[in-house]
Amino acid sequence: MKIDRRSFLSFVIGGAAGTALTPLPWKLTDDISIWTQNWPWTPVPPKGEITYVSSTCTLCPGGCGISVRKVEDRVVKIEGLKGHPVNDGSVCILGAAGTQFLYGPMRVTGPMKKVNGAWQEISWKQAVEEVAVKLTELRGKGQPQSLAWVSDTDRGTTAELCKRFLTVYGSPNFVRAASIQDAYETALYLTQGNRAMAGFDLARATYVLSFGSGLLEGWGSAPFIFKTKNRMQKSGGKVDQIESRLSKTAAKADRWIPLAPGTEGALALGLVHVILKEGLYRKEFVGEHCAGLEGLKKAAGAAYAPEAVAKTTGVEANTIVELARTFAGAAKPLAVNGRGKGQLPGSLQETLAVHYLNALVGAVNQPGGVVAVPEPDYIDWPEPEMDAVASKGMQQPRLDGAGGKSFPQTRYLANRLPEVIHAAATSPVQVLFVSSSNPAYTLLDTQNAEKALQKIPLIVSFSPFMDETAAMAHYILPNHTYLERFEDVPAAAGFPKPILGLTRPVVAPLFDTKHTGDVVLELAKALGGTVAAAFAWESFAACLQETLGSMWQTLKKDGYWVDTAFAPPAFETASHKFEFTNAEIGKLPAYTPFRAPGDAQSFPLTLVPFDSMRLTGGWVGSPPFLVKAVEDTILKKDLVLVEVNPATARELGIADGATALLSTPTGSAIVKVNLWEGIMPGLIGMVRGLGHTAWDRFLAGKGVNVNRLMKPVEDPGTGFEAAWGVRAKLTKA
Amino acid sequence: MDSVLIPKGVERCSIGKFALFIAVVGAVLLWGVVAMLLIYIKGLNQTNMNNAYGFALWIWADLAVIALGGGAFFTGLLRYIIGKDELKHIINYAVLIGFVCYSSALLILAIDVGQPLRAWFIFWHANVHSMLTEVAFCLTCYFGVLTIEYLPMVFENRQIDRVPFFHHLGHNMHAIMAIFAATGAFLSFFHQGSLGGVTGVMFGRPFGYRTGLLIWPWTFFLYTWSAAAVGPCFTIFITRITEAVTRKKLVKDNVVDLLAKIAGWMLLTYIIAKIIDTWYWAAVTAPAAGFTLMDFYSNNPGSAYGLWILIAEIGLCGVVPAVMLVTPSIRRRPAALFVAVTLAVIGACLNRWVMVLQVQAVPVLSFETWFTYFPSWQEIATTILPVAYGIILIALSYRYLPIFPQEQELNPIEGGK
Amino acid sequence: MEEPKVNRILSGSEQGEKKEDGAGGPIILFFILGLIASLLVGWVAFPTLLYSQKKQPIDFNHALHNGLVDNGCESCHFFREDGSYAGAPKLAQCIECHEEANSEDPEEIRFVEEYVKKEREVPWLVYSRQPPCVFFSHAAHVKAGGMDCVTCHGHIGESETLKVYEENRITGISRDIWGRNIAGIKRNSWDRMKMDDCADCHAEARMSGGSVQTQRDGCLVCHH
Amino acid sequence: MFPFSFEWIWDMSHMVFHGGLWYALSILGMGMTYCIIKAAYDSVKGKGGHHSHGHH
Amino acid sequence: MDQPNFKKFGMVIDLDKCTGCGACMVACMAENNVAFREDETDKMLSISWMRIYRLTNGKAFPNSEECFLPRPCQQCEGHHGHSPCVSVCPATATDYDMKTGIVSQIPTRCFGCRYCMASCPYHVRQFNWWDPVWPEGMERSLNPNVSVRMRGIVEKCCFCFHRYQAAMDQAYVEGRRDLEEHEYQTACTQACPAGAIVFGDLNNPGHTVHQLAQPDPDREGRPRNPKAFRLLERLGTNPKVYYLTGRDWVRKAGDNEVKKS
Repeated sequence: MKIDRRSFLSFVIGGAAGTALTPLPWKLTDDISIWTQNWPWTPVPPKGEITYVSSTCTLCPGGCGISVRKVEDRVVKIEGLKGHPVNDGSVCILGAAGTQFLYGPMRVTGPMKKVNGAWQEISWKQAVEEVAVKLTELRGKGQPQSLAWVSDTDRGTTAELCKRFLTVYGSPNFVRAASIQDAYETALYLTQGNRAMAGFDLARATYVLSFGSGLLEGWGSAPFIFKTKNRMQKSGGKVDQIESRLSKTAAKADRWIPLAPGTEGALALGLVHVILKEGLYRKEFVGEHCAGLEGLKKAAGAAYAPEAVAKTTGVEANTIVELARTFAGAAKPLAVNGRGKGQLPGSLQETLAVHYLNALVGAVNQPGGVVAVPEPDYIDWPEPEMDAVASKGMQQPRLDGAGGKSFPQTRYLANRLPEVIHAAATSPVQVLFVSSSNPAYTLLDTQNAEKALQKIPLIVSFSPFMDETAAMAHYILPNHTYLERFEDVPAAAGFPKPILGLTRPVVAPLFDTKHTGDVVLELAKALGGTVAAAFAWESFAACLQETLGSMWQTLKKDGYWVDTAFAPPAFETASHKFEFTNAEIGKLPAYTPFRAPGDAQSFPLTLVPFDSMRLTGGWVGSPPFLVKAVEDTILKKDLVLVEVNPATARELGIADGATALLSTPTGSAIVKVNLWEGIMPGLIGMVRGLGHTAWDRFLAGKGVNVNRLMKPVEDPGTGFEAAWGVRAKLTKA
Repeated sequence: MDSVLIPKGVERCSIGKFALFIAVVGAVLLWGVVAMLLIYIKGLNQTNMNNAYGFALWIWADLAVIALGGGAFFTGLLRYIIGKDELKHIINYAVLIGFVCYSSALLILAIDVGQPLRAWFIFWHANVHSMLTEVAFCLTCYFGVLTIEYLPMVFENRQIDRVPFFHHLGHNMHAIMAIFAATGAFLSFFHQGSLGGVTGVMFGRPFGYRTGLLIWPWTFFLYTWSAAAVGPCFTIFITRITEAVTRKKLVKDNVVDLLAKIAGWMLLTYIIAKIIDTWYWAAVTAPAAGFTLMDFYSNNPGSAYGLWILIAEIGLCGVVPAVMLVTPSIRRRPAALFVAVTLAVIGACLNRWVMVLQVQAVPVLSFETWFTYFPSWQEIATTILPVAYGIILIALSYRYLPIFPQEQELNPIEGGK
Repeated sequence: MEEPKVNRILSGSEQGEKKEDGAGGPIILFFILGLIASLLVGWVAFPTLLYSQKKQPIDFNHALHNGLVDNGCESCHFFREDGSYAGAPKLAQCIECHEEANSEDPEEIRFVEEYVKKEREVPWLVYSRQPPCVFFSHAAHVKAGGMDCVTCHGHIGESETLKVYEENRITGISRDIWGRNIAGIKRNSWDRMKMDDCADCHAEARMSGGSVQTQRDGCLVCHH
Repeated sequence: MFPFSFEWIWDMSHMVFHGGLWYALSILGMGMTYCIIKAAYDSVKGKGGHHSHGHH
Repeated sequence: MDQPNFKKFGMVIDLDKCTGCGACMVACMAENNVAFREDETDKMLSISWMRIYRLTNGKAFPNSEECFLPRPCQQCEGHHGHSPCVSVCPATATDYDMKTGIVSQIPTRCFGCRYCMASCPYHVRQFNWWDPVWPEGMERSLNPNVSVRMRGIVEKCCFCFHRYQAAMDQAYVEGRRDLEEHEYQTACTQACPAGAIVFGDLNNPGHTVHQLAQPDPDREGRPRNPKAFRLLERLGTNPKVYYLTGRDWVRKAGDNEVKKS
């Protein structure tokens, strides 16, 4: 029989009928759907035993305790450490994103050397040797002082090792990155004679008067400040925010008092004036513990009468009087300053003025007041033996001028490095070490700073991340991340008690990185002689354990140690009192509010940077989760939005959401405009923390680095970076 | 060369001309297919939908196309159940149009879901409380019915008809078509309705939400009614276009007139119901949720969503065509009839548009603002795809199947039996 | 082939009629042929093609170990303090007894050589491994529900050798989830581990259903 | 869709829904089965295609 | 259907405490394996189970005020568990559990029709428009207790239910059947540095959430605390997330009302 169309057709029909009677179509349908539920390209995290390791976060000076959740050898989550005196179980947005610094694409995975513009992986041995050779050379030329080291902290074992290294090498140029702590330290030293950090007993205060401090923007240790602020407000306490912009702090304050930016000091002195005039100050405290009130009366004389202050600050005279009365009248008043996160020290006089307020109402070393928290003293190593080169080098003046004749009271002035370098034909800094610091991003007038850095023949970065400074360095000797290494963290910013936290390796180092402490030891060994002799330890871990001594066990057990029985130190001034005025203070130029640099004709507006919890402004860049969390009122695609008051925008004829050209004396950038009633007319608000050029593709190339548009302003008495804004112009683009 | 396939006694254009026509439409179809593949491979990020616009152009196209396809079930109902016998001269075409509409709807749905390979969960793991489940089931079943109604026409192709089995199959199916039609009408009632229910039950979306009867919001009944009204209009609309393209009269006036009259009365009653519904919603339902009518129609970007929509939908494209169709003197004028059915069709589409798009554009949280959306080219292409497919299927069917029983009589040719 | 066809078409119906008479037989025959062929493909070829066969790294003898340990299955398959279930033991546990080979058994010797000495985890293939979207709580069933292992895992505890692990080529999931029987027929509670099997048991146990949709336990109980 | 699927409940809404569904499905199913069987029967019984021409 | 042993997990968020810092968002992302992309600035394409809205009082400088409103899934109960999204899902990929009061969302069941998104007035439900991709090595930070969602499906907050189960497992092995208030807390609650979020069982008078919200069982859980409100109360979604504020304009912003003009 022949097979024709119909036979074939019936064969097919039979086949179809049969197939329907088999599991094939049904099982296949099911399996295909199961396949879509388990697409091979969708990752499946492996299960395993869950463990928690308590450690200390070092992403900011906050010093929070963290509890790191692991699944087998993977870090999956970072939570706040329950019962920790600083953050008690809570965690800030950056801390919560911490795992991304461990696994993220911003990591530097091993020692690298820049060979004509391109990075080349090298061995640790080679890296240390090559750097050591350079250093020996320098010593040979008798210029050890031209080695400088920039770091975000001068506390803790690692920092002490770096300092010790510089000392025995012969360089006085250890530079701590600037922050409001500089101003507070100096203020405490001048008025109280204590070498101490400022702590704030927010919990026990009943009225907080904040001169632009971003209590909710990351000023001090965020979780600590947030919690205590809310607790005191809920228990009837009040917070008044003085600021030219409706910051998150202002929004959550009981009262927001806008003032002309940069005139906070004038207002503070205005309040001092009223308090003295009306005799509202705490007589017993002032009488017993303070000296030089007369001097203060002069300093805050007629020039600071309410009407005069009203003119400079734009705050109405009667508001000033009323503020003074409220402040002095409160049971436990407390005044704080330091703009935003407090990443810049600002004018010392401003901090002093605010500190005077506290003294007048007895809020110094008292419950609910400012507390002098002494610098940790647990690190006492034998004095190192120094050779001739070292002693000679150490006698040289500091390159940044700190402690010199023009700035006798200042310890570090990172902000002055660019100008110093530019001043000389050949850079006085021949070798620059940079650890957990990112001057190429954080210094104001960034382009100028970059140019200065480019004049330095050798920059060695110890950063675990590819930050801007690392990117322009000649060598990167990457440190472990804070989840892979030991670190002792003395003091938590703004915390009113001495506290010591232990950062510990949660996982073994992922990459070929090395603890900076160990690198210092190796460099010292390589240099030999007295330098090597100064470092008896065979490893950083050993050094740390020996240094911590008896505290080691406590730290290993709890992850932190806190001095619960702490009593603030007595005043160590000549008069053993709080001195409103004395010889040192007298030497300082009188307070004057600084103007924003730039001429008002060509730059009719003023650009003021502001901080946000959702973006880091310091040396640590924002990890992907933070960038994701940034509001669409701050970033749209790759353009940053600047805040402009609708009234101002109307004058400029710029609509909401429009793209515009923002220019300042130091540069210009394309931005988007976000009309907002929360900012004072005439100002332009721009967030800090964008405009990165390095890091990873999630952060780089987004928005503008506001520091690039800023212009430095030097506080005459101290050399501090006192810029709060810069003149600017906004035109349609 | 394809003359053996062309029905006896009718004239068709040359195969060359036909092929060219198909090629042109086929190009458009291809464009759609490319977009479809893009979407399948890369995912729905190829669209301009977002988390505020989970439903967009596609869902609108589905709702619209199914409303317009309503001609099939309603004409069937009139012909087989109510016994309007004249309509047998147009029922074939109504069925074909319905078939095209429903297959298109299913196609678009298959593109629209994020996980097409497990879309069958909607049947297997059905949640009977969901209007979408009702839609899916009735839609699929009714598509089956349409296939059953369409197949006999295919069997009437000269060559297929020669195969006794198919010949008899077609014959038998004709014989009990009334039963199928009845089932179809039953199913249509529910899926047309449940499409209305889809937005009507969203009590989180005050613009779409309606009170109703038992589990069915008023939109449930309005949708069924409007489909029954507009479906026939669309059938007439397409018939007229086909006649224009083929330069032939294919259906006698009395047939079209009857259908138009019925459609007119349906439309009139519908629009009255719609007006009452709108009033009740504006006066009672929406205010209860904290909204006034104008909240839905004011201060949105470019005031794209203004009261004009309501006026256009209910007035211009509702009342006007209804009146035109129920008035014999107007309805009998071909031009006027065409205008009327066109308006009616636009009205239905506009109604489905606002019930899908505007529902999501309107901000519900007091601190949110209007959401805007414009379809991506991939969305547009995949929405045009079924149109192209429809044209091709209609062209093929017209060429090779005796769709229009009156064609021979209206267009006698030499040698035609 | 083309020509005669056209002829037939043109020469009208009697052709077609002839065909009718003769062709009835073969047509039925072909129908049956197709039927049988597809049945064979669906019931025999398909199941064998669908699964890939995988050998376990070590042929573990459950029966033997069961005799030696004092705490039954939980001796090795235990609960952690946090309530999570350890599942297949890690090398660390095995080493407790197998620092050195305790017998002449070639498998044990191989185990010690390849894994203990090299400190490599054993890549066990878990027959009962559910898809990643399933979060089964052993604590709820064993501790709270007092069920025993056999109910779901069968008598693997008495097995002296490990059967071949079969992996679904499409889904990558163990065959034991769907069950040995390709038709999905099961005789014992442990023959299949699909969701419906969980459901059956929960229905019998009359778990008060919290889910408004299913009137059974909420979906989150197993999936999140 | 079938009583042995996880979501099936023997309650009112399910009865109504699946009642309607299966009612429709069965009508279509039975209808088509009838047509096919009868068609097969007719063609085997040799009611030649051409006879029935004309009378419809 | 309410039985004494049934829980009704809910949240109270103090808007006067919330600083809008976003710690809750990131804690949630880290806990629940939320993916991230290079451009996340279009918030209607960005997945974040917890979203923080910025409310302003609309007044001109210097009388302008600002408030931040964190928005997790509101876990609507609607009438008898018919929340806006649950009843519309055609494939039963989401359900309302009377035992916990949590609205589930099952990624592997969902086939991406997005009906639930259209019906949720809070924009809680978000779609996976893209395949979730992690930069090389970053997938190591994923949490195995939460399944990673594939492209083409809807996802949302489920009050960290996996944490509830972990806590229950622990209770079981310890021979307990019930949990202490602190044993089950969501990731956002735990993280919040401002202590603005409180989580617990609304049915349990001993729990803080109950004391703060004072839900009225006879009026579908409407808060009896005059400072508390729920979003879009008028719609009858009957959510289980309560907001506290002392500020009138904020409370007003929580719902729409026909302005009597």
